[in-house]
Amino acid sequence: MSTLTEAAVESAVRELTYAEAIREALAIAMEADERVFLFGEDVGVYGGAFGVSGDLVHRFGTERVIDTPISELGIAGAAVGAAITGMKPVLEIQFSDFVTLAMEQIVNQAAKIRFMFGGKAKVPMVVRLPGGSGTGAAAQHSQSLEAWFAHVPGLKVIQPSSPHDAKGMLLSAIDDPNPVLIFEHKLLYKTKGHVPEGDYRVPIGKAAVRREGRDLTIVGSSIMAVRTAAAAQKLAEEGIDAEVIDLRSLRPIDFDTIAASVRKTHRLMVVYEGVKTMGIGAEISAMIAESDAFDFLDAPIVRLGGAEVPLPYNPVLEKAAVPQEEDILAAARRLARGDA
Amino acid sequence: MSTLTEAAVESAVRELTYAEAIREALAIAMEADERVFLFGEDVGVYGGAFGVSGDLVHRFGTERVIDTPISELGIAGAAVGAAITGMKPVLEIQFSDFVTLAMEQIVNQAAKIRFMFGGKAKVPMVVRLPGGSGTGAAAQHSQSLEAWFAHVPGLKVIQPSSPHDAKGMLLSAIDDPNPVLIFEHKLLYKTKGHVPEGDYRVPIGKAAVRREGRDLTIVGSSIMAVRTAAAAQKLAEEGIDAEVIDLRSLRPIDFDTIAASVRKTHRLMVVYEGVKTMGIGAEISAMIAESDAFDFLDAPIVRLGGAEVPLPYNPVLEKAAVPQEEDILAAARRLARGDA
Amino acid sequence: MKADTDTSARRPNQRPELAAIDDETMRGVLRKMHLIRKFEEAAEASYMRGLIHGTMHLSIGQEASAVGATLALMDEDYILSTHRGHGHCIAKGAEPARMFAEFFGKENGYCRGRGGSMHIADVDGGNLGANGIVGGGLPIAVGVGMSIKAQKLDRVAVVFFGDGASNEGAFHEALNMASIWKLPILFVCENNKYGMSMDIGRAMAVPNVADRAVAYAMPGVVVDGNDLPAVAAVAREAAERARAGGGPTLIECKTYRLRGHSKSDRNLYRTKEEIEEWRSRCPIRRLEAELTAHERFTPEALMTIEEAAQAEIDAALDFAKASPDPDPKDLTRDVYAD
Amino acid sequence: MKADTDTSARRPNQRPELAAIDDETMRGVLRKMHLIRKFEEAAEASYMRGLIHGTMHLSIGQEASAVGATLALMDEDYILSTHRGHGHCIAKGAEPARMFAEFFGKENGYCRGRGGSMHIADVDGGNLGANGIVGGGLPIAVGVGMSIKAQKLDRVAVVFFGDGASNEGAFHEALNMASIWKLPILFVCENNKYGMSMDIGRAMAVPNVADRAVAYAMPGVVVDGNDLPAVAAVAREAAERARAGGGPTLIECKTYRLRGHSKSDRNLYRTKEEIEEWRSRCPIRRLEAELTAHERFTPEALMTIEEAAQAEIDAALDFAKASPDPDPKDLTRDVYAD
Ligand SMILES: Cc1ncc(C[n+]2csc(CCOP(=O)(O)OP(=O)(O)O)c2C)c(N)n1
Ligand SMILES: Cc1ncc(C[n+]2csc(CCOP(=O)(O)OP(=O)(O)O)c2C)c(N)n1
Ligand SMILES: [Mg+2]
Ligand SMILES: [Mg+2]
Repeated sequence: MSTLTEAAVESAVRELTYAEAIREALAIAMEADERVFLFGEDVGVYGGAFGVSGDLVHRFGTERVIDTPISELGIAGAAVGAAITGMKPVLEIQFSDFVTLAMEQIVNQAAKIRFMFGGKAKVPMVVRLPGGSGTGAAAQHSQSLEAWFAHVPGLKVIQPSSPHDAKGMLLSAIDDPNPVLIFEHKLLYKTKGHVPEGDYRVPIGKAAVRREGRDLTIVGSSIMAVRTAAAAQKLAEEGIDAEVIDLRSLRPIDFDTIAASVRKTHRLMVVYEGVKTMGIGAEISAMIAESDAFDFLDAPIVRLGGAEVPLPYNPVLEKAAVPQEEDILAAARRLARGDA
Repeated sequence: MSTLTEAAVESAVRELTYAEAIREALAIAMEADERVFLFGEDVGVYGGAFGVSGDLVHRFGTERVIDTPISELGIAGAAVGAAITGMKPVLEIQFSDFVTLAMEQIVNQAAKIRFMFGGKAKVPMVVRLPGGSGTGAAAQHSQSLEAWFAHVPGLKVIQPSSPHDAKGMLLSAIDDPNPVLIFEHKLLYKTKGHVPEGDYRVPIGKAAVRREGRDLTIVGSSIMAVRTAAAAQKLAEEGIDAEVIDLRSLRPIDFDTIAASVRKTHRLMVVYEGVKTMGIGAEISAMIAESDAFDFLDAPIVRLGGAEVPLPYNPVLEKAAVPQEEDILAAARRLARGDA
Repeated sequence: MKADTDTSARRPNQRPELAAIDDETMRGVLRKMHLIRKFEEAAEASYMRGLIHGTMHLSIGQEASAVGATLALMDEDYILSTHRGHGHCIAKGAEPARMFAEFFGKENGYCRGRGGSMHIADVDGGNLGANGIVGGGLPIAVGVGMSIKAQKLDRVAVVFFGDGASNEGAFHEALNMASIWKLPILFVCENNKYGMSMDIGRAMAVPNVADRAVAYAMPGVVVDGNDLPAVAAVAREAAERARAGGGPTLIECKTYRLRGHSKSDRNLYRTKEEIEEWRSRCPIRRLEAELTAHERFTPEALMTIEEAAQAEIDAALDFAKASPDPDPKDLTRDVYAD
Repeated sequence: MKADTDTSARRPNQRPELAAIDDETMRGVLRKMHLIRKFEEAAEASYMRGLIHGTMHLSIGQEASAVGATLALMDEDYILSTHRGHGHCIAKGAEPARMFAEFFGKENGYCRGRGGSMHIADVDGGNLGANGIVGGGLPIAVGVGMSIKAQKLDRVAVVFFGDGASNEGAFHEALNMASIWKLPILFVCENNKYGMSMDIGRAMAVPNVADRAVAYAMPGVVVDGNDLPAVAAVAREAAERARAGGGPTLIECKTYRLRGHSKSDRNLYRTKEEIEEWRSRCPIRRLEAELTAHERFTPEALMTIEEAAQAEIDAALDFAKASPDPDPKDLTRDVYAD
């Protein structure tokens, strides 16, 4: 994949936004493989609702960057049909909330076809799902629904938090012979970070230890990995040494990395934006609580998830509905100091 | 609501099937309240795919027992519209797997309308969802998707395991001013049990302790509550004294009942048919692991959930994919004897 | 609609659609169209100045379909609206002050600041809500129709949706059910030529959304959506049929949104010329011109109406700004009813 | 379709649809129709005897639409089938032995016993699967069409669905997309008058599903679904148009299922008389009668074909029964591809 050419050296300092990193991954995949195509609502000349596809239609033409009618169920099904007959579709669902219209095709068809057919078909499709709150878009445009899909065998679910991973994981996803859902937090699109040039892969199913620490383990996913990393800096100043794990992959979950960390720190906190109840934190907590890492726990496992409420429009309420850096700090302090 | 009339005394021995109990609840509700109506695919003269509505169309007419076209999204939306304008619709989704087509209306509309409108509307609708495996209906007709809905604020989710509770909880659901989803296991429809006559209510949000015990707590939901109760009998013969909790309600979850039991038994196992990962067991485990009941745990929390696989058609594989009584027995023995 | 008693509405050479709207009603029509326009201009300005967060979808240029389609409605009739719903909301009688308050996320907004632009509802006023989901209101309207029928109410429901929404499965399922059950519903498609950036000519193979009514054995009518009297006439007829048990109608108002889809739209998919061309067909100025041509209103009288609307909007904006914020402690209030 | 060289197909007074099918092809047609009928009768009997679990949906009486609609297909063309899909599967060339093996949940069934009746697929043979979800195959067909176009293949896709399925939103979205992109798809509706218990007359307001093609500017054709040559002719024309870039066609085959919807059906929604009346229109006997009337086949020749089919089915059933069961250790195999 990536070789150490001059370009790579130069790229060591290259910064892109998360949206640009995704676009670059799409361009690389489309250039390398004719079977890859992008489709969805307004991905063409509009450039995507969040500007992710940008100018791709001009580079690859309208046959490979395809604007669709507003028909989420239909386009999800079209992805399935294209995938099982030799193409590698990348579908954008304009806001992840609209995947509610496409569940049938994703869950009953894409996830199950290979198994139902006794292994006689593959469904190599990628669904890109901009999600999350923080933009004032209210209850029907701000959800974090990734936990649903982590419950579905046959699917893979990823949630990169950095431009680097967004590119590398999307390239892995496009290469994967299974349906992969990639949840992209809308607030991340404009965040910048180092992104190497060319083709490289970040594997699906591996979490990343963003910071080593001894006092407690904080697992964060998507934007919560970013907020957690920021919080950990401040905690360090206070003398609390947090190990920060960026989950990245929700199905499969990288149990080993989390368990190893818990065995070291003896305290676990999981931070996620989705509604707390039945959110991804429940699974991580349960995985640890049923494993032999349980014996290493010195305190209850803390989940910091979204409030039990549809996302409110009012910006103050909206912020209050999902974990903010202050909330992570406060919860981490309680957990580390044992007064949880 | 039930008063001790002669009928009630007689009813003390009356047995009905689960399906009959539901039908009786529907009849009582429709008789008592003109606003209640039943609709769905083939609920009329066919009597429902599982015979649940039976002769109701002959008793209440085609204006109140309404056959619909095969349009799951549409009928779910119709339920929402009827509910916010003064009716009390009870919708049957023929197999719960087809709710994948209706997620938009249930999750984005029904669950959120009240909140989004600042409390200015109510959505008193009930959705009945026959689910579960065991009938050889394969991957698209056997799922247990209830965990998804337990993740959605604004919804209530119930899963009665006995004819008695099916009737009493459905009556509570119809009376509830919020959208309530009732997951009915297909294998339960023909099971029999005592069902009092007349109107009585089993509250939403309360678990039931089916058997008291000291050695471990087993929480089961829906048919798994039945299998767990049966397993507990055998465990007792082996000298293992299991406390059996029938979950009944998945949103809200009756944390207090489970936590009290864990404080007593110090061991917890959760049995459910849905896919293990991100299933309801994850939430129960996490709730306990983050509470002060954590300190009472003497062993890791065991989850016995469905295998990570679409439901297979072959009957041997199908059984192997979800917990059976033997699996509960084996897991309970391991947990009780400390070799888990 | 007191056309019988109002002599001014009987001026010679008026087309019947115009004559059918008496002066008092017409004053209300003009007031509402101006309110919508000025409400959205003010909202846009507030947004630009960073006073409102989130996004909003402006219907500037589409005022005639909102006001025309609801003109025959009674207070107790229902509407279901869309993401581009300010016009529908005002047309059905909502107070701009409480709408602005909602935009500003205030406690006395229509949704107590929880919904914002995309979810404004005025349930007491018969507006069952804007909808953030394209086509989301269509199946809900079916249930409203069922409700009206079951309760034997003399009501109708108007459900608005866009050309883009007519490609959603929800459209198909809803129109089919409304038709087989003969529900009292007006399906009002505001065809503004685009679903976001997607030209209707690329998104569907038929020239008119109304052509799809055939698939449901439902009357389908195309009307100039920038021609208020024409829209009102078509809607009135459909509402009468619906009330008489004749079932639903699909009405397609051909119109145009003069603003971008939302605030992030760079208008890459259409030409300046096209926008200018449609600007010249402004439904408000067009109606005013026709009214003065027929000497039903003087330019001064029209100006008075417009100025009053502007004053109303200015006051509404002040009201909203001065309104209290929600208490964060109430975060999870109203998730459930008890 | 060697009508040019086959003299027997040129007997006088034959309607062109019949003449278009030469004797060799016709033998194949008859064989397949018998195979379907006998396959399902045997499956039914096995089910009754408790040898097969689950449920199954029989297409007895509908054989002409399955065989007719696929007659013009090449091996590499695709079909997408339904819950009532045995006929489609056999028509596209699947082996009854491996289909039975699937029913019995055996390791050498088409889906290694994982899918069962409702999910039989024969991907190598171009059958992309039955579908347990009503209308589930329709959007998938769109993707298959996109794939064919992108890969510049000379293929078509036939997607079967029922009258009931045409009320699903998926129908609408799929037909619209297929039409705007001119995809090489035949949408074949097997209208057997009922969606489970729901009479089509109660489920939709138009008399024909094909009437809905108008909404997509797509040709819509109604054909007697129990008339094999007629179905074949309509499908051939549609397939030729599709291959030539002319886009999709909606074909509605009016037919009838002689068995209940599934094994739990008590037929409360229809009369015995109606069933008997349709039984007399059996597509197999009807075709045979026409062939003997035109002296293209003798009754004895026809009997030979039927008996051969029966023998094939008997052997297939034996094969299936003798096949090995899956190993439970393989439970989670094939959930993911590597
Ligand atoms: C189900 C769904 N899909 C996509 C969107 C994003 N979206 C919002 S408005 C819009 C365009 C809608 O077009 P149309 O129905 O013609 O209404 P208009 O905006 O032109 O008034 C889109 C794609 C959405 N809100 N909901
Ligand atoms: C989405 C969905 N809804 C409902 C069902 C249950 N169901 C299976 S077949 C059927 C009737 C289908 O009618 P039609 O499309 O006419 O096909 P037919 O059975 O008549 O061949 C129903 C309601 C299903 N399998 N999938
Ligand atoms: Mg539009
Ligand atoms: Mg049918």
